[in-house]
Amino acid sequence: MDNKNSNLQAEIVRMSGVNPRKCMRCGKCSATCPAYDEMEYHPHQFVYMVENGELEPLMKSKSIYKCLTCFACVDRCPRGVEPAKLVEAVRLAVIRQQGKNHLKPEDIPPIVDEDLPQQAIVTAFRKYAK
Amino acid sequence: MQVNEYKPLIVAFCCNWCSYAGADLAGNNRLSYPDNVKIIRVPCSCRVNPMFVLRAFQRGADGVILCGCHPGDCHYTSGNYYTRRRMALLFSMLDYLGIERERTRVEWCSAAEGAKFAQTMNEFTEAVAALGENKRLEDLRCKE
Amino acid sequence: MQRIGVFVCWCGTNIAGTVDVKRVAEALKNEPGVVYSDNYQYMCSQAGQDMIKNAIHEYKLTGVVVCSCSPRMHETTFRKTAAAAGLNPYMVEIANIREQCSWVHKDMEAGTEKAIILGRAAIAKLNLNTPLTAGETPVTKRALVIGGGIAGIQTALDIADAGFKVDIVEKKPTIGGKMAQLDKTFPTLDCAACILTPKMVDVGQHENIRIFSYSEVTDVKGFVGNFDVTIKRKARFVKEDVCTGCGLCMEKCPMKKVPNEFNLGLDNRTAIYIPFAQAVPKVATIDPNYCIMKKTGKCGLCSTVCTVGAIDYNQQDEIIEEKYGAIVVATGFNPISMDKFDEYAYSQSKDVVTSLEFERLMNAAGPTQGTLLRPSDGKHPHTLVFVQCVGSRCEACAEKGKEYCSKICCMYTAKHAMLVRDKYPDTEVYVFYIDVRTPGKNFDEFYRRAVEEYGVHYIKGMVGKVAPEGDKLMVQASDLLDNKQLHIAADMVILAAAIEPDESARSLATMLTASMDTNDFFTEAHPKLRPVESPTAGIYLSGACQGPKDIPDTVAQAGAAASKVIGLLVKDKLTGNPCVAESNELMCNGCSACEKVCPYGAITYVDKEFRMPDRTTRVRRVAQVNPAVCQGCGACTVACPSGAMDLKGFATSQIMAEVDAICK
Amino acid sequence: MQRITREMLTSKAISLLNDGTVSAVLGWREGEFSYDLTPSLFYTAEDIEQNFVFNDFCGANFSKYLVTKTLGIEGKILAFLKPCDTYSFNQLLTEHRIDRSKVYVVGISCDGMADISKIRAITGDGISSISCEPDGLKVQTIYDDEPKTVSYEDAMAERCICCKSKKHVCYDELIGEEGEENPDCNRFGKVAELEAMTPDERFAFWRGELSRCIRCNACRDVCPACTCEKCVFNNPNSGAENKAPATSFEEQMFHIIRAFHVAGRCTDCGECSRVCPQHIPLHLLNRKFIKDINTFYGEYQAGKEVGSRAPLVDYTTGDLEPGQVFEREGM
Repeated sequence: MDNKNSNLQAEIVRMSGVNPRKCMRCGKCSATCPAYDEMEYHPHQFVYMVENGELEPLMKSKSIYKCLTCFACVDRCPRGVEPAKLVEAVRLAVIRQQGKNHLKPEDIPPIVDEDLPQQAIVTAFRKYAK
Repeated sequence: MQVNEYKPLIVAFCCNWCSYAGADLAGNNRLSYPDNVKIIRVPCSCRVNPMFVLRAFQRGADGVILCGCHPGDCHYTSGNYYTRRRMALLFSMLDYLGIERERTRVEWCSAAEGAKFAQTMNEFTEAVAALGENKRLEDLRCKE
Repeated sequence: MQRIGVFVCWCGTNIAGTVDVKRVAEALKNEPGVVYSDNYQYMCSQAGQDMIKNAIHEYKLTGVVVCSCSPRMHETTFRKTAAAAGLNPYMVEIANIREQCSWVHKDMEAGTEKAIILGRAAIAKLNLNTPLTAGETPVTKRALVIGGGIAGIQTALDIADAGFKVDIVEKKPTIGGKMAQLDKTFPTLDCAACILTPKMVDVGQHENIRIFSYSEVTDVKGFVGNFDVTIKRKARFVKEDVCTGCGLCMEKCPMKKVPNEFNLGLDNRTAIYIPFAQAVPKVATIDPNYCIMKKTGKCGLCSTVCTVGAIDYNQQDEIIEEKYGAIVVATGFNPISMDKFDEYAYSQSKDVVTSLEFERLMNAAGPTQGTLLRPSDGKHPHTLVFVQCVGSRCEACAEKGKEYCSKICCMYTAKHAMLVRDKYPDTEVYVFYIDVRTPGKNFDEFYRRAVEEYGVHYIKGMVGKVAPEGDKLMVQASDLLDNKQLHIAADMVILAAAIEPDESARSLATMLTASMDTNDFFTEAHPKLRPVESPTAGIYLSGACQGPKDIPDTVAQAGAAASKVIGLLVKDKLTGNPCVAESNELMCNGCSACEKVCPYGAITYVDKEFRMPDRTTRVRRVAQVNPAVCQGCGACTVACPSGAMDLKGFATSQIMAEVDAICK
Repeated sequence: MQRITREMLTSKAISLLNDGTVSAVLGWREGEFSYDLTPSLFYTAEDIEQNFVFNDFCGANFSKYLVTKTLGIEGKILAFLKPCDTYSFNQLLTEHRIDRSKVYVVGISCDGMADISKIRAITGDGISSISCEPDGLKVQTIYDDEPKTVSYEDAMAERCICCKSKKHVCYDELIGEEGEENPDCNRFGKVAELEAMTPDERFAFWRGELSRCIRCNACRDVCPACTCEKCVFNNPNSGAENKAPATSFEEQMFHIIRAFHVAGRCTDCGECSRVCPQHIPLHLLNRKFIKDINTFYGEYQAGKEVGSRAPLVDYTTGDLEPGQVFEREGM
């Protein structure tokens, strides 16, 4: 793993607050994922790839935009790994590499439904802001 | 007597079940460490009253080290957990009073870790020697 | 003032090579209290020991310091030597000048200096030694086993066979425990009832065993060899010594809609019941929550039909007090509740069952007489999905599952899958696993047979979701090795629920002052070397109360616990360690700090009357140490704010004296 | 100025005394000076009417007195406890030092007590009398004709400025309003300041402070955590006995040992610093332990609940190692 990649890996781990080493490879995240068939890389692979620093293919893959942020994987993971947060962090990393954020924070409140979960909103913006 | 290089006086409290046995093992394997380390045997590291540590400093010890079983391995199941809290607080307090923190140490050392015991004593002695004599806690009247 | 003799050992050249032993002996001559000092080649040899004995007589020594090898080596030797010469063995101190001096230092000058200092410290300590005698306590030759499952049964039988009286306390109406509910046992597939029930009969008929079924331990006092235990025998409203277990009452009882706990609620029983045919004691019990007579006062049918007049609606709880020398905890386990795992639709479909329920569904004595039928509609299932690790190996998310591996699930799931395929070849059986763990004799072979001979589909992955759809259960799962998400229309889903200690264990541990880990499993005195003993003396552990265990392990541990108990009960008296804590009542504040840190529950508080200087009396709460229970760690001595607590043999003043001698 | 008035307390005391609820009242009596109040037992209504005092100098923590005062008396003692006193009271209950059934606790709200040395710093020496007026303390000195006015704010004791809690954690009856805990009191500010110094600076600071110690033992004698039947400093077998040390060194030992003895049990009532005739900030030692305990083992307030397990007689398997103490602080 080159140095740049390991920095990025550390950054993703930091942003997500997830420790991918806690994964025990049970696959319950992938078993529970409603968008599984849409994805090239599946939730359990996500965790594994981040842990191994295989970030390039992950960031290039459309899979990261297929995650619905339904948090089923977060809810059901027996080890508390929280794959959805990793997905979110990878998406964020892509956006940061592009060096842009399309919306200003103050523009957001008028256009969102109040009942939407906060994280879903933020995620949606990241997802569709590519 | 000839003038030797400065040798700090180190008092080591070792629990009977792990660290004292570890020190014995260091002996069995002939792993040397400075002769200024003097070991006091206690049944468990939790027998070490903070007053013993203070007393040692008062009487001129330059460093005090406590050795016990690794957390979870205490012969008495929980003794070293209490030691850990007591010494964390005591050493933090001594540091707060301006006593060099390098003079105090807790090290967990099992009966199998003779090499670790010797190495710990070497390192600790070196660290204390670098500080020089304990002037801040020594009661000079005790030196007569 | 002590009269101390100092004996410096050469240990051949082991010590004498780096330490000038003669100079050490000479230097120590001038220490306070020393009246004699000498050196010899081998102090531990017969000649060396004789030298010590002679000196004790000749110089009227009150204490002996031996500068030699580690006390871990020869402290006992020299204590015996001293005792043989009429000296209290605890008036011997060892200065370790071999392992901790001559062997680790190269320089003769430095080694000798250090040896002198170590000798000086030992002398300083010995000056403050007092003769110590080990206390003796008698042993009550009767054991109590708490829990009547296979662990308790085996322990009780082994102890009873050795000729000691044993009482079993079981909270259910019958002994037998979880094993009585099982169908077949891995890896040999012999039927659980066939191997368990003969043992139950043995227990019931053994002259040395009493069974207190439908009973609970409510209080434990005392200590090793001398426990005073209070047992509550709950009223079963049937005279146990009169009932013949004929079962006529069960036939006639009009209240037939009581969930049958023996079959885990899969069918019903009557309000008066015998849990199962081979119950021991085979005595009926009235469930007061359902009995019409108990609830309304109108019925009395069972009393009418009972030919021996065993029914007694007015029976009261009975309190028994008994003395025991040893207590064995065998409280066992339970599967965890599936409430927190509703993704598996346990609450939504009757066809999602736990493995223990599945045992009953497969059992010839179970609700379906051993024919595998779906609980919902009684139809024969064709597709069965087994899910492993439900609630086991969960991260610290303790509110959901358990952090540990439940150990038995891999094997019983292989067993279930194999049995289903054996009996019903028209079925498809899927097992979803994270890892298959099969350490044990013939275990992996067993699991491989399930795959290779019986064609069970083992899939590496987990089930994420089960959704009832019509009469099917839609199982959504991952196949990690094939990197696919699977959708299986199943007829039944069987969950390998994690196991947890019985809920009674926590309160029992408090009563026994036995320690527990964070999962409420009892802690062993040493995880490797004393696996069947609790740190609290006289308390032994048998079976799954100490950690998840299968039947072979449980029986092995039960036997081990029994042998430890027998080892205790054969003694007439227990000799304690005299180096124990002692509380100075005059200085004790009664603050309970020592009680809180004592890992053995050796400290109790009593209210005691003291005469004050002004001739009034005052009642004060003071700590008392039970020397039979105290192991002498000294945690209490430091916790005590007033310094009332001290440790014999390692007294505060003694350690201070050592510090002073070293820092001189 | 206290919102609680003397009359509120005396009428309560007299009525409880008269109806037999209590057989004695623990209150304040005037001492040598008007600002020097002495805790004292009152047995009769007359005595209360004539001699009971309540003003801004009632800083004394009554809880310790109850340890001995409840012993030789029939019936209950009425004790007026300020919020901070109730913590000490609870702690003593936890340690079984007081029989709860012998005390009738009337919680009184507190607006912060005055510190005579702060007043003296403003007015100068020679204070002959002080009266508590609504607009401030009127201080009469023997050197001035007119009394000087010192505002309550300027006179307030340091420990009251960063009061940890105005809530009573134990009472049978309450006079005045119940307050709240104040987690933002910044009572560890000075400790953090010291921690940020170099070891040499800290040593110099403490040598300066502790060398003033005259070993009068007032700190120990007033401390509600120091109720041992026999103090280790008086016990020849404890290895720490010393009553009148000759060098400054032993003062240091004395204060370390004392602070460690009360660690985990000290409620931070601040009595040690209040009574110190040499104005040594002894509470900074205790607060260091409290701060460390809070950071190492989670928030713990001694005396908040009766029966709570003090941090030093408790542990978790994941506690931090003594060696990590300093890493953690980033030092």
